[in-house]
Amino acid sequence: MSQQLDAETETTTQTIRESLNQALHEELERDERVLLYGEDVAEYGGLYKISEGLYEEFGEERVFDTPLAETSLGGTAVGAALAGARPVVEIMYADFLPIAGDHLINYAAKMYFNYGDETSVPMVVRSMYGTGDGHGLHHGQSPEAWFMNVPGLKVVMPSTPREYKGLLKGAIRDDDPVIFLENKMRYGESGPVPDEEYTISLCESDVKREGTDATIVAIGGMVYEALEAAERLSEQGIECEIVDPRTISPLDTGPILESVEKTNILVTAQEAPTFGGFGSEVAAQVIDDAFFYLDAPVKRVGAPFTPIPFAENLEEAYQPTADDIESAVIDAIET
Amino acid sequence: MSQQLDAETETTTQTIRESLNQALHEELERDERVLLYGEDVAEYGGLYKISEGLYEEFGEERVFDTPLAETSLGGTAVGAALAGARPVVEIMYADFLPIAGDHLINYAAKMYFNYGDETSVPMVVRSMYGTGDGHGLHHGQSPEAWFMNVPGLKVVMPSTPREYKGLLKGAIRDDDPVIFLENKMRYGESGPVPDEEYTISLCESDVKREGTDATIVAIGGMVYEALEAAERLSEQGIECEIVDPRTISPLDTGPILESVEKTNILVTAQEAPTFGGFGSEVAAQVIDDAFFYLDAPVKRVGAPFTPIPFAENLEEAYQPTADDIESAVIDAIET
Amino acid sequence: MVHETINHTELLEDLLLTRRFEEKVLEVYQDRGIRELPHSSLGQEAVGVGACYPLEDDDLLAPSLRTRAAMLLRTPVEEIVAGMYGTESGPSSGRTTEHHMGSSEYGILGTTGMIGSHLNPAVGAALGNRTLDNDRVTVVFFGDGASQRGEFHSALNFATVQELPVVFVIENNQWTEAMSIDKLVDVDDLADLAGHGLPTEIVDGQDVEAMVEATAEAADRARSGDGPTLLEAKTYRYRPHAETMPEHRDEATLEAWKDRDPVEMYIDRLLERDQITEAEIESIDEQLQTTIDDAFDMAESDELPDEETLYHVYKDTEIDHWKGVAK
Amino acid sequence: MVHETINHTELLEDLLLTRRFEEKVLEVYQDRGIRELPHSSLGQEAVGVGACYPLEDDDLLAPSLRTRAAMLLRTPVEEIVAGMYGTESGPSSGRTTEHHMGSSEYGILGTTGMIGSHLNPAVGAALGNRTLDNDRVTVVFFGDGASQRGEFHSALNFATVQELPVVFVIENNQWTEAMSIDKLVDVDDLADLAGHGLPTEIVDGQDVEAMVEATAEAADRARSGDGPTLLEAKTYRYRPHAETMPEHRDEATLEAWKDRDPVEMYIDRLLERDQITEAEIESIDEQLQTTIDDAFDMAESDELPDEETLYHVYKDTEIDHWKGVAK
Ligand SMILES: Cc1ncc(C[n+]2csc(CCOP(=O)(O)OP(=O)(O)O)c2C)c(N)n1
Ligand SMILES: Cc1ncc(C[n+]2csc(CCOP(=O)(O)OP(=O)(O)O)c2C)c(N)n1
Ligand SMILES: [Mg+2]
Ligand SMILES: [Mg+2]
Repeated sequence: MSQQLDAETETTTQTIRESLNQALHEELERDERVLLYGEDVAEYGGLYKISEGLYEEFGEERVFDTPLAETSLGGTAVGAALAGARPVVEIMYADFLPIAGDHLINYAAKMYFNYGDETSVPMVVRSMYGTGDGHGLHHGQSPEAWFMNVPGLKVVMPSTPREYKGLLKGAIRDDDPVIFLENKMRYGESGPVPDEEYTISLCESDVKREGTDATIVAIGGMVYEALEAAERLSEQGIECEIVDPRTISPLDTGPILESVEKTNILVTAQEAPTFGGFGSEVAAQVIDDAFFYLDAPVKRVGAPFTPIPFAENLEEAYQPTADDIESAVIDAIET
Repeated sequence: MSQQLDAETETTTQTIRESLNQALHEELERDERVLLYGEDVAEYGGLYKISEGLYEEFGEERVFDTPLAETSLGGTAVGAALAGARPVVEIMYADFLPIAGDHLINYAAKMYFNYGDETSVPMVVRSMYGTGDGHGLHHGQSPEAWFMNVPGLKVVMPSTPREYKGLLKGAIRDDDPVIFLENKMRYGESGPVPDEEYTISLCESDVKREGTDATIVAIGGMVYEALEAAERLSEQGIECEIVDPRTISPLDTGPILESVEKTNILVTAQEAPTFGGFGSEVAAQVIDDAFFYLDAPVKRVGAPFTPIPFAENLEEAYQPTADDIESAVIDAIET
Repeated sequence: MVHETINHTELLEDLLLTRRFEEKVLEVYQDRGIRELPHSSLGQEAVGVGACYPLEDDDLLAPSLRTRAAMLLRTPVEEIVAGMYGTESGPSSGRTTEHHMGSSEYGILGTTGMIGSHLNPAVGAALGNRTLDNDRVTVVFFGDGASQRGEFHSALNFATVQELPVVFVIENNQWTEAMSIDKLVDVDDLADLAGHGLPTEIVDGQDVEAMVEATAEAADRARSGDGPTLLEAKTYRYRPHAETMPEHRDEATLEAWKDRDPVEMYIDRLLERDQITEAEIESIDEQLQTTIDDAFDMAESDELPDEETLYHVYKDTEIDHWKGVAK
Repeated sequence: MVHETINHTELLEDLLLTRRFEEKVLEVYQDRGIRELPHSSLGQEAVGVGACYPLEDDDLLAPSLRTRAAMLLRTPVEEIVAGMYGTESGPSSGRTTEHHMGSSEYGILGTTGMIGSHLNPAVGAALGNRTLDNDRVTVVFFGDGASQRGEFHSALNFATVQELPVVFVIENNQWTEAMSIDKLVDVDDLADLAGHGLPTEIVDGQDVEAMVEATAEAADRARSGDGPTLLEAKTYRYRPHAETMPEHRDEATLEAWKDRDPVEMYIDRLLERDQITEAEIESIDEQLQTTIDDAFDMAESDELPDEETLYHVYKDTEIDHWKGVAK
C-alpha cells in the first residue's frame, strides 16, 4: 500500500512545477545513468520550465535539447534504456505521443517480453495534457486510454505536488517503461511535499478522502475536482470516498473494490471523453468483481465525444468539473 | 437497423477474401474518385491477395504500390480525402497502425470538426489483425481499443463474408474516416453473399443469433467463436443471443441493451487483452443504462495482458476461443 | 525577368496587408490579449506572400502555423480575426484555432498542432487532385523544425516517385522554438537534406520577387506533370517563437536581418524603379489599416458560438456525444 | 590493405556458417516446415559477416530481419534454431521469434516486426553507451525498404548532431518485399538520400573484405568520437522475400548476381592468394555442417515451453495477467 504522509513528516509547501524540478534534480544527482532530453528542455529549461537549471548543473551530456522529431525521442529512449541508461524524455504535449506510438506500443512495451534475458526498458516519457487554456484540439488531450490496452506499458497520472515528485522518482527507478502524464493546468497547484527524500511506488492506488456513501475514482487533474465535489456533497450530508489510482495501467483495483464494497455507489471521473476511456475499465472491473455490492448504475464523468474545442465557452462546456461529479454522485444515489 | 438477408435473396457462397476483392472492384468501378494504394497491393495483389487483379484492371493511377512508409499512407490518405478523392489504403498489419497513429488520431479524426465548411475525410484504412499463425508479437494485434477513445474515427470489424463486402462498400461511401479491420485468420471462411449489389451502413449492430438466456457481444473473428459456443450451450439448454456490433466506434448500443434487458446476462468477447478493451466499454454502457436488468456480473472474454507469444502452445493459451466464451456464459449464469 | 510581369501594386498590397496585420495582432495582444496565442510572422512575410502570388486561385495552400500570409490572401480578414478570437463568425465558429483551420472554399488545407504532420497530407491532396483529374497545384509551407521530422523524408519521397504537383517551401527562419538549428542539424542548407531526386532551390526569403519567381517556376513544373520541387527560403523572425516566450537570440543578428526587411526592401526597390509613389503606398496602407482595424472591432464585439457548434464530429452518423454512441 | 590483417580462416568460417545455416533452413522448411517463416539471407551473407568481423565482442548489433549473420556470429547455433522453433531452449523460451530476439548477453539489440523501427533505438543504444561512458559501437542493419521510412531521416539526424558511435548499414538488396526499389525511390544510390553531414560510403556487398574494410573504418571513427557513418552495401537476395511468396524477379538479373556469389568469390580469392587449401575448406565445412545439423536435431526434439513463460511482461510489478491489473 501507498506511503501516507503521517503527522510527523516535515514538509514544505511547493508547487507541482517545483516538485517535478526537484525530482529530476535528485535523480540526476543520485544516478549517473539518468539522462534528460527533449525539445527545449535544456537551454530553455522546458516550455513550462519544469527542467529549469538542470542543463546548467548537469551539462550537455546529461541534459540536452534535441531536433524536432518525436519518433527519435521515443525511439532513442527505448534504445538508451535497453543499453542500460535511464532516459527521461519530454514529449512536449501528450497529443504528440501518437507520433512516438509505434516505439511505445510495439517497442518499449514488448522488449522485456522479447528479450532472452532480464533486460528491460527503464525509460520515462514525460508529457503534458489538460484543457482550459484555449490551446485547441491538439494541445491538451488526455491520452491515457490510447495506451491502456497495451500490456507492458505503465501509465502514471499524479495529482498532488507530493505525488508528482514521489511518482516521478518512482518512475525513473522503475524497470519498466512509463508514460508519465502531467496536467499542464495544474503546474501551479501547491501542497505539502516531504523534506526528506522519498519515492512513491507505481501501481498503488491511494485513498484521497474517506467516506461511506459513494466512491469516486478520479484521475490526474480530476482528483482536485473530485475533492471539491466531495466537500460540497458533504455539506449535503453525502460522504464520498475518493480513490486516486495514480497509476492507470496496470491498475491497482484492490482499493477501488474495497471502497465500493463499503459505499455501494461508484462514480468515475476523467478529463478524456467518456466512451472508451479509463472510467469504463473501472466500471467493468467493479461489475465483474463487486457486482453484488453495487446499489446503482455506475456513472462515468468525462468529456463529450468531440475534439477539444477552442472557443472559451465551448471549452468550458467540454471540460468536466466538480459540478459534473457532484451531479453524477447525486444521480447515482437517487437512482 | 441492419439489412438482414431474407429468404428470397439470391446468394453465392464466397470466401471473405473473394467478397473483399469484389467490394473493392465494384467501388473502383462505380466511383472514379476511389483509389487504392499501399505496400504490395498493386502488382503483387496484396500480401494476402485481397486486391488481386485490380491493378491490371484499373491501372496505376487508381491502384498503385507505395514506398515502405506508413506515415505516408496515413498522411496522404487524409490529404487525398480532404481534396475530394476517396482513398482506400492498406496498412499491411494493424500492428503498424501506430506508425500512422498521429495522422489517424490527430488529423483524420479531427478535420471535419476543424474545417470551416462541410469538408470531411472520407478515407478507409484497411488493416489486418488476428492471431493463430505463429507470426509473433507484431503481426496480429487487435488494435480497436487504441482508437476507441478518439472522437471522429470510425472503427469497423466485420465478421462474415456478407458483412465484409457490404461494410467495406459502406465504409468507402461513408464520409468519415474509417479504420477497417480484417481478421487475417478468417480470410478463408466462406458464407452466402448476395448476388445483387448491396452495402451495409456503418454504426449498426446486428443480432447474429437470437436467444433468451444470455447475451454475447462478440466482435470480428470472435463472432465465429461465439456462434460455436452458442451451439454447444444450446445443447445444454442455454440459448444465447449474439450481438455483433460490426462497428466498434461509434457503437450502436441499442441492440445490446435490448438484448440484455431480455436475457439479463452479458458476456463480451474480443481477441485483444481484456484490460482496457472493447468489452469493458460494453460492460460500462450496460451497467449505466441497463443496470437493473442485470442478474449477474458481466464476464469479459479476451486475451491475457501479455504480448502475443510465438510458441505454438503459448499462442494457443493466449488466444480466446469458443471454450472461453462457453465457460464465461456458464460462469455468469451460475453466479 | 519576373518582375516585369508582376503587378507590383498588388504584390506590395499583399505584403503590406500581412505586415500591418501582424503588427496589429501584436499591439492588441500586448494591450488586451487575444484568445489565440500569436506566433508572429513579422519579418517572414515575403515568403508566404511571394509564394502565393504566382498561384492560381484554386491552387491549394497548406500553411504552417506561422504562414499568416497564406491565410490572409485567401480568407476574408474579419473571418481570420474572429477565428483568432474563437467567436461565432470565425470560420468554424470557434471550434478550432485560426492557426490550423481548413477550408475547401478558400483552398486552405486544414492542419494540426503537430509541426510537420501536414507534409504527407499536402502530398495526399496533390494525389487527390490527380485522381480528380484537375490541374491544381499544392503548396506546402513548413519550418526548419518540421524539416527535422521523418515526415520530411517520407513526404518528399512519396511526392517524387509519384511525380505529384507539389511545391515544398521550407521557411527556414533558423529557430525551432527556442533552439537554434545550429544544434539541431549538421548542414548549412536544409535543401541538402533532400537527396530524393527532386529539384531543390535556395531562395532569398527576404526578397519577395525572388520568392515569386522561384515559386512560379516550381508551380509550372508541377502543373505540367514534372513533379515536385523543394524551395528553401532563408528568413528570420522578428519576434520570439510565441508571444509568451522571452527573446533570447543574439541582438546583432536580429538587427542584421532587420536591415534586410522584406517590406522595406521591396518598397525601396519599387520606388527606385519608379513603379510606385510614396503617396500610392500611403493610400494603400491607410485602406489596409482600416480593413484590419474594422475586422478587430468586429471580432471584439462578436458573440461566442452556440454550444451546438461543438457537436460536429461525424458527418455521416448521428451520435449521442455525451455517451459517445451511435443514435 | 585490410586483407593482410584479416584472419582469413575465421572470416571464411563466418561466411560458410551463414551460408550453410541458410541452406539448411531452406531444406528443412521445404521438407517439413519450421514454425518461424524463413526470410532467407542467401546471397547477402557477406554484408552481415563482413560488417561484424572487425567489431569488438561487446559492440552492439541491431540486425534486420534478414541479417542472419549477425545472429549467428553472436548466439549459439542451437539457441537460434530453438528460437525458430519456438521451443523451450530458445533464447526467450518461445515468447518471441528468432527474427527479433534481443539479448544483452550476446550484444544483440531486440527489434520488432516493424521494418525500420529499430533505427532510432539503435541510435539510442549508442546514446546510452555514451551515458555509461563505455566505448561500445552500435552497428545497425536495415534494408532499402527501411530507408524509405521517415525513421531513416530522423535517426541519421539525431546520431549526426549528437555525434554518436553508430554505423548504419543499408543492406540494399533492391527489393522491398515484391516491390522493386526502382518504383519506390527516384535515386540510384540510397546513400544520396542522406544529406545529413555524416560520411557515407557505397560498398560492394558481395565482397566480404570490402565490407570488413568499410566497417572497420566506420567503427574506428565512431569509437574515436567522430560520430556516425552510413554504409550502403549493394547486394541481392537469392530467394523470394519470404518462403511463402513466389519468385517474380527477372531471372537474368538473379543469375548475374549469382555470378558474383559472395562465398564463392571469397573462396576463389583465398585459393588464388594461397591463403587456404581446398582441404581446409572442406574440413571447416564438414564441421560447420555437423554443428548445424545437431542444432536442428536438438530443436526438433526440444520441448514446448511451460505456459508460465508467457507471463513475463513487467519486471517491477506483479500483475494478474488475466485481469490486467496489479496484484
Ligand atoms: C510534432 C510537434 N512537436 C513539437 C511541437 C512544439 N512546437 C511548436 S512550434 C515548434 C517549432 C517549430 O519550428 P519550425 O518548424 O522551424 O517553425 P517556426 O516556428 O520557426 O515557424 C515546436 C517545437 C509541435 N507543435 N509539434
Ligand atoms: C513498418 C512495416 N511496414 C511493412 C512491413 C511489411 N514488410 C516486411 S519486410 C518488408 C520489406 C522490407 O524491405 P527491406 O527493408 O528492403 O528489407 P529486406 O526484406 O529486403 O531485407 C515489408 C514491406 C513491416 N514488417 N513493417
Ligand atoms: Mg523555424
Ligand atoms: Mg530490400
